[in-house]
Amino acid sequence: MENLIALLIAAPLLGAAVLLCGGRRLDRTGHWIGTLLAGASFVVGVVLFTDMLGRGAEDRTLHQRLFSWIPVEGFQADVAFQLDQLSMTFVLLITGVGTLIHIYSIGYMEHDERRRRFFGYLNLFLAAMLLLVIADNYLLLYVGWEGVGLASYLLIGFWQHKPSAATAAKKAFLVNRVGDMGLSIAIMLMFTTFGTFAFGPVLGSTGETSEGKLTAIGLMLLLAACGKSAQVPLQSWLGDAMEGPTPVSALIHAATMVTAGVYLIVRSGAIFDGAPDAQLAVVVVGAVTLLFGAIVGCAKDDIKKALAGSTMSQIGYMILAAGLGPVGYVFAIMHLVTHGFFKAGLFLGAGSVMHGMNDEVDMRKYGGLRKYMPVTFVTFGLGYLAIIGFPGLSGFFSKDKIIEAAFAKGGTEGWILGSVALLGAAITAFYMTRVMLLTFFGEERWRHAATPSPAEPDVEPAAETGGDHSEPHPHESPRSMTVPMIVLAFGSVFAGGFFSIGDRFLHWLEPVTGHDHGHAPVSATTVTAATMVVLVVGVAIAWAMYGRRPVPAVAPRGSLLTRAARRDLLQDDFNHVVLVRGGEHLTRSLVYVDHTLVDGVVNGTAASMGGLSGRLRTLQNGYARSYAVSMFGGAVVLIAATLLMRAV
Amino acid sequence: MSATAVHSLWTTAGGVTSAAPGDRFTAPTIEYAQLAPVLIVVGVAVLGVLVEAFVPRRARYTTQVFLTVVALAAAFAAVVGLAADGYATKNAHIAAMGAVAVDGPALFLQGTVLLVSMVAVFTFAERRLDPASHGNRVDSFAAQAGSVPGSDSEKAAVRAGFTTTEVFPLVLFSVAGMLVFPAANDLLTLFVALEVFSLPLYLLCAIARRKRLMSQESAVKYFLLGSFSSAFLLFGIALLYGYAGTVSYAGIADVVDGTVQQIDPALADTMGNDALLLIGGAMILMGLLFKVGAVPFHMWTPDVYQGAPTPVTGFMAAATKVAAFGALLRLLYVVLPGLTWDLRPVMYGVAVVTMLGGAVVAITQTDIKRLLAYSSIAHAGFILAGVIAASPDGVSSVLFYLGVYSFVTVGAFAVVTLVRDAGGEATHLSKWAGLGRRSPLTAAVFAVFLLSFAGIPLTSGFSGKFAVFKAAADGGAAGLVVVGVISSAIAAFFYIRVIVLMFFSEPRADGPTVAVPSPLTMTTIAVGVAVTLVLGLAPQYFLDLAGQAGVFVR
Amino acid sequence: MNPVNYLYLAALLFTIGASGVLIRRNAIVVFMCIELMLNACNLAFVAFSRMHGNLDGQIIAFFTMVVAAAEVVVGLAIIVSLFRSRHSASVDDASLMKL
Amino acid sequence: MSFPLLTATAVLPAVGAIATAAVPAARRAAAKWLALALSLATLVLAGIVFARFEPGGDRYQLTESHAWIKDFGVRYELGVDGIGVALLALTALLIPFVILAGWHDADPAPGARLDSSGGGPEKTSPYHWRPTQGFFALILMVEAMVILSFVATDVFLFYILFEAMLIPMYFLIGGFGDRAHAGSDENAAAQRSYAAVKFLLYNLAGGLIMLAAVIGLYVVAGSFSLSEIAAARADGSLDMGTGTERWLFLGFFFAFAVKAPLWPLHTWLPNAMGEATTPVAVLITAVVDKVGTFAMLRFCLQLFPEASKWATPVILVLALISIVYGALLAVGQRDIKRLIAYASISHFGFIVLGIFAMTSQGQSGATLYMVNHGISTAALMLVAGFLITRRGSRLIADYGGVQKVAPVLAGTFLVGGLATLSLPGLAPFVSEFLVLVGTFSAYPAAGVIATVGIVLAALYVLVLYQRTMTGPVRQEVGGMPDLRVRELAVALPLIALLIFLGVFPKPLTEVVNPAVQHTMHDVQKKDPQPEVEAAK
Repeated sequence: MENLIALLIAAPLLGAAVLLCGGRRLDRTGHWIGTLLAGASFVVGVVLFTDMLGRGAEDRTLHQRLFSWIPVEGFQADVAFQLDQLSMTFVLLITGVGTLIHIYSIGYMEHDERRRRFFGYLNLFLAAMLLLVIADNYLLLYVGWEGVGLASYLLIGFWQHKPSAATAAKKAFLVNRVGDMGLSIAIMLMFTTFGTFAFGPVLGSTGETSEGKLTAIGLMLLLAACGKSAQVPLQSWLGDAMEGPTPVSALIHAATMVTAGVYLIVRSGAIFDGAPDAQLAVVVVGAVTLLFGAIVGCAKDDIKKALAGSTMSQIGYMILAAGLGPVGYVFAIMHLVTHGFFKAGLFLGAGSVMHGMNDEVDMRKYGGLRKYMPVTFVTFGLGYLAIIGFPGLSGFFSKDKIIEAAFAKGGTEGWILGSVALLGAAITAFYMTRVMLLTFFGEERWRHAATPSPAEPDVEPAAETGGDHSEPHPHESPRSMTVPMIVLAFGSVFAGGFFSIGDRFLHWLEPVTGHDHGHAPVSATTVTAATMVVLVVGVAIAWAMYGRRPVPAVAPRGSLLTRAARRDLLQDDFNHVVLVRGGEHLTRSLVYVDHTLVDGVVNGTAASMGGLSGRLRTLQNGYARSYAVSMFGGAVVLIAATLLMRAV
Repeated sequence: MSATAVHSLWTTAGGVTSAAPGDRFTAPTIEYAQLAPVLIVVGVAVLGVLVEAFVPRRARYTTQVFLTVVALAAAFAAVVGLAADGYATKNAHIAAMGAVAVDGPALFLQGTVLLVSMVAVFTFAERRLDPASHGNRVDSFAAQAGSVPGSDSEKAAVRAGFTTTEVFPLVLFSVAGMLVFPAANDLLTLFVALEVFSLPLYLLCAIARRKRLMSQESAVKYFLLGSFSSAFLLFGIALLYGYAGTVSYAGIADVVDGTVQQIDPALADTMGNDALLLIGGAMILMGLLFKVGAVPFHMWTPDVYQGAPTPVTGFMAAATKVAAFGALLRLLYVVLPGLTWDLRPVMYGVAVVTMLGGAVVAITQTDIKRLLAYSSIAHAGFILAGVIAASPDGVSSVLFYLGVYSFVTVGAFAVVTLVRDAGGEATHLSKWAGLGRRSPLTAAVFAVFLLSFAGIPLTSGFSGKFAVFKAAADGGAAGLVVVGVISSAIAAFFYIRVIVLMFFSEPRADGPTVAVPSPLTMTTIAVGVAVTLVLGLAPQYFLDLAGQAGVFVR
Repeated sequence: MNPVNYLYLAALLFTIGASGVLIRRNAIVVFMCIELMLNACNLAFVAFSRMHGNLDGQIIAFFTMVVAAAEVVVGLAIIVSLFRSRHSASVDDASLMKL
Repeated sequence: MSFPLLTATAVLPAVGAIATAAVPAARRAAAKWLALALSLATLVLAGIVFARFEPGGDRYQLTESHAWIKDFGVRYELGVDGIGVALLALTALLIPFVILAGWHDADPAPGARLDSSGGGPEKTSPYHWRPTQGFFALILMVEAMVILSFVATDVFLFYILFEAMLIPMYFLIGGFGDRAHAGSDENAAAQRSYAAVKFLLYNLAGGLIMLAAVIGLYVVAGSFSLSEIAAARADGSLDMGTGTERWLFLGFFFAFAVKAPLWPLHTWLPNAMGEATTPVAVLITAVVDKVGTFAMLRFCLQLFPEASKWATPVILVLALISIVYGALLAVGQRDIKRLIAYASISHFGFIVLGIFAMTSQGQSGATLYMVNHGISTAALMLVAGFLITRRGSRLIADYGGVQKVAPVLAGTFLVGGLATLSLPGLAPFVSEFLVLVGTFSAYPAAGVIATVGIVLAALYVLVLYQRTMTGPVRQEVGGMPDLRVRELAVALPLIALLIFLGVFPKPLTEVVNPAVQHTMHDVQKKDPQPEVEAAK
């Protein structure tokens, strides 16, 4: 069985290699190859899963060691895999959702002449992501970590002819690099502390080192997580990442890659358990992002960016949960999975809408689409209900657990976190309802939206294929796109219930992550009730604002907060002013310094030599007598010096 | 001073003069065999004069060239023979009544001088470079040195196809002087040898075929300054004589060491008077430093090098340096070792200013011959560093360096003679632009010489520089080594400049052409290149040679 | 009279000659000054020879004269040719080559 | 006396150089093929050396030793250790690609007037200006000298080559400029010779200062042989005083720091790489400069361990400055080649950092870094060269949307770039991470600062890629053809190598490790032990 693990990666990797090197002759069949190999990987995953279920809870961890990667004195890095329940969960999520999205893309990218390459990139992403989750040491994880970063770079910038896309891709990679810096420093710290960075030894011996070390490692890991999972302060790239094709947003920037941070923290639970300060930092980041994302999500008119904000906020929940320690690990992962289903579903829905609307992304130009694209409407609606935590659907279970856990943290912290989580739930309900209403209900604003949308600071001209502004004819998407949406809708409806009934998921993961119930100051039922209340409130407000009144096709100026939220709460402006401008000035001045100062010294010496030479050669004035003078003087000096030498 | 005292002086002096009949006069014994090199050269030189007088003009050129080459070859053979007989090492001794030393350094330097003169003479004899005027090929010397430039008599002489074949005997005389100079074992011989090799050079400088005004000017400057310096030398000799009562190196050395046999009480006041010694020594030193062209006695070098006919410049630059440094070494190692600690700081200073001065001023030169002149000054500085080392190692390193340097120099100047335009040699640097494009081989050869001057590894220049610096460092003159490397870095700049000019800049439309020389000049250049590369890659044999020759006889 | 004084005289002559070389323009005069220096040397030789009571110095003096004569031959030849081509014997006029 | 394999490896290209130079003017193609063939033959020999080298064996293997210049105490001593063999292989490997990439760079430009053989008496002379032959001959000559300097175990021999290789490089830089120069020809020629002279004088100055130190070393140690000096040091018979050792160390280090180049002695590199043709630029940064860092590792640390340790703090600071400063300047460049040059400065900072961190990981990393950086820069630079020759401009601003018209070119360029920012999975990552870990374990602060370099690297690489390759297609690049076969033959093997060494660096590490252990022993340093001996 162990030997199958490598196959998980091999299949999509092969796909990537074939598709990217294959050349034009694969254009016709490329997408099928890609999908097939993704599917194959999924099948392998399922096989391994069934096998794993067949074992006892304790020996469910599989290992496979391929070869010694970097053997250097005192430094051992192997290419080796470790597949336990946690990894398994991810494997299934990644390959499953991944395969679905491959299928979806077949239809979505139909008219793109570079579809083959698109599938190549998708496969590359799958391979990297799988490597990330089944690596058995941090260095190998790092490889996958940057690998997914590369894939996301390539996919965000897939439509490279659009400067905005290229810029967004670059930004994503750079911000991630900042996070990666954290990860690599963390690995170095592990090396100096434990002499290794394999999961087993490191996590096994956290007890033997100081809390300070662990805190340092933990914070560095958190930095990495922030980069990858778009948490404050490194969240700025996710919004722009929506420049990528929608399937990419669904797979990478909603379901899988962005959750890698959560995986990292949960995987390194042992370290965080030993470092309360680091944990605190984690929960704070989670809580802040939770609100941040939600607020941003409220203000965006671009449907994908609204969803992106929501993603941020939901991952905030997960990080928060992960920061709570054993209390929350399981729920973090659980929410991660359910979120994977419904957020992917929502994105695919959004994609389907755009597909039918000439790639228009501005929700103010939607409206009343429910009768034109019923399937999309239904699946999107289910996803919507799931995410706001409508009782019985996935989100209800997973998010509810997190809120409980937040309270269970105990003390004032507990109260603060819990109420933040609740508030987040309310806002979630609000902005998702807003999206729903703007898109599928109300009057059909697109009918008279033939005019190009007025330039707004936050809305990129996101016509992905240079969308023409003639009046769109909304229509349902082809089968290849609807089927994945339906499947995901199922997931978003039932997954939560399936996991929670009898704490299946808890028991499944417990051996890896451990679990304790904490001591909730308030009973679970009260929390649920509170959640329900805030949920209703949120929906109601949204209805009041967008359901009852007609929506202006052009966004009103809005309150200060709204405007700030449209601009990602000015975070980007900050980056721009401080980092970009500052950086430009720095580099310019350095170029100047290099040219004038450093190089100037060199050229200066040369020049001064020349000057000296020029002055000296005037002594050679061509008059024999002055030559004689110099000789005579020389002789005098010579004699004087000799005598002097004897004198002293 | 009382009359009696004076009288007593007379009588004592008379006592010397009216000695017993038995030892009134002892006939000097001259070891002709051991002086053979010099005698051959001088003899043939005299013969050459006779040739000028009696051989018809038509045949003179051939005769003279033949005689000269034969003479030099024979002399060299004689030197080799002497060395083979072990005169360089075990039975090195003083010949000719203490006038001439026959020892390692002497023979080595004589050999070098002879070989260098040989190749130099080839360039003297070169007749293919100037376009033939009136149907007869001409060399680089005036048709008739006496005739005024541009006058009818000159034109007539040119038309008649006269050539100054006197140059060959002159060269031979000069060579003879150079052979004796490093071997001279008493100050008088030193002085005479100096004059013997200087006077012909003064003349040779004056008789260029083209640019005669500059040629004459250079001759005047060289002559005046040269005799000025030799006057200093002579006065120095006088003072040393006054100090030691003798002019023989050994005798002076004894007095300096204080191991003198008998002190004549009457002379106690002058005998061993250090003021005389120091001043005299310094003045002699100055005379020699003038010849090697060390700062501040260097100022004649650029002008003379530039004005003199290029073959003469090459000969002068190479052979004079060899001879002069030989004499300098002998003086310092044989006569004044007792003064090492007094002279060393002075020499140290001279070496420093020479290295730096030469290198720095050369940077801004625009005439290739002047450039090489300054480079030769800088090199004099390097060699001085070896001289200062004051160790057998130092001596041999200097000998080696001299051998290396002289051949490269002759070769370089030979190349300069090839690059010509309407006005004769095109020595202005701007005209050398793009030479590498027009005739890559010539440019490449010249580049090799320049790199050797610059002391780039795998060329002889590097071996020499390394040997000298190593000796200096061993001799505890680390500071000199540092200054040396700094000034070689500076010097590198202008050598590189020339290379840049030749290879990296577009040729000028009115640029010079490269004349295709006769085998004579080709030989000169080929020898230069061969020596440069061989001594760069495998210098061991010659280092051994110089090493064995590193001991002076007293 | 103490022969040492002759030395002083010689030194004086030498210095006069040297300064003459430094200040006079006419090549011939410069050359004569050099000859003066040589003769100063001769005087010194003879004086020393007298003091030491050996004859080397006097012999050397003869050599010096011969050399000086040779120098005259060469020197005058050069100076004359220069004069003929420039119609001036000033050493300062002969300054084509400089820097 | 077995077959002198090392000598053969070094001599073959030298012979090739002479042979190539001798090819008559008309037969340009022949010269190219000859040069290529000989460089490949050299590669074969290098491969044999690599195969013959036993990692477990003596420190120096395949040794040769002959008397050379007795008076200078110089012997012709050769021998390779793991570090030497790795770099030897790198050099032999890169040269064929350099030659292939420069296939047309030395052809007489259509515009240029080739009056060399025209008009005047030169016509009669048999010697014509033969730029093409010269170009390839010089490249081979450089290869010969570099190889020999990697295997020289005699300080003097090394020094000679260290200096001598400047001359052919100088002619390569000054004689064969980049046609794609913004500005007039005169302007170009002027800048080019400025760059060449700067290169030469800078390095010559460094070399001469080293010469002083070399002489000093001989005066102190009385020998030039690494082994003898090491032995003398071991049995205590040689004890150069602290002061002397430091001075000598500085003398050596200065020269190597110029060559490497280390801030603030780096300014010659951008000029040289900017003005030279791309293959020559690769030759400079990927091959010749490696001699500098290699020499730090072999000579500075082996001959002057104490002084090296004494100087470590300063050198580390300089290295860090180079890393950050080079990267920042790379960001600020407008010229593709200068950008890559500054990137290289940053990378050399990493190498020096790894060397002087004096940990096993650091030094192994540094050695791997030399190799990997050679390959990655070659890949990036050569592809950039193909791009530049197509458009005829080096300015980033003149490009845009290339990826649309020449996807393969863009792809290879991207891979080269990703290697330069040391993406995991590609070779440079391995070495860079080793350097970082090695540095971090000895000097945590330095390690952290150096890590900033990886962010900046991402910045300049991606900015370069975005500005040139993405965005709307500029009409100047509209008709740009994609990579041709020759160019693919250059790019693809390099990329394959990058990936292979990124996934499976073991062949290199196992060769390098023992050598590094020897060096560690020379400097008497032990790796810092991990705080927790992790429970195995």
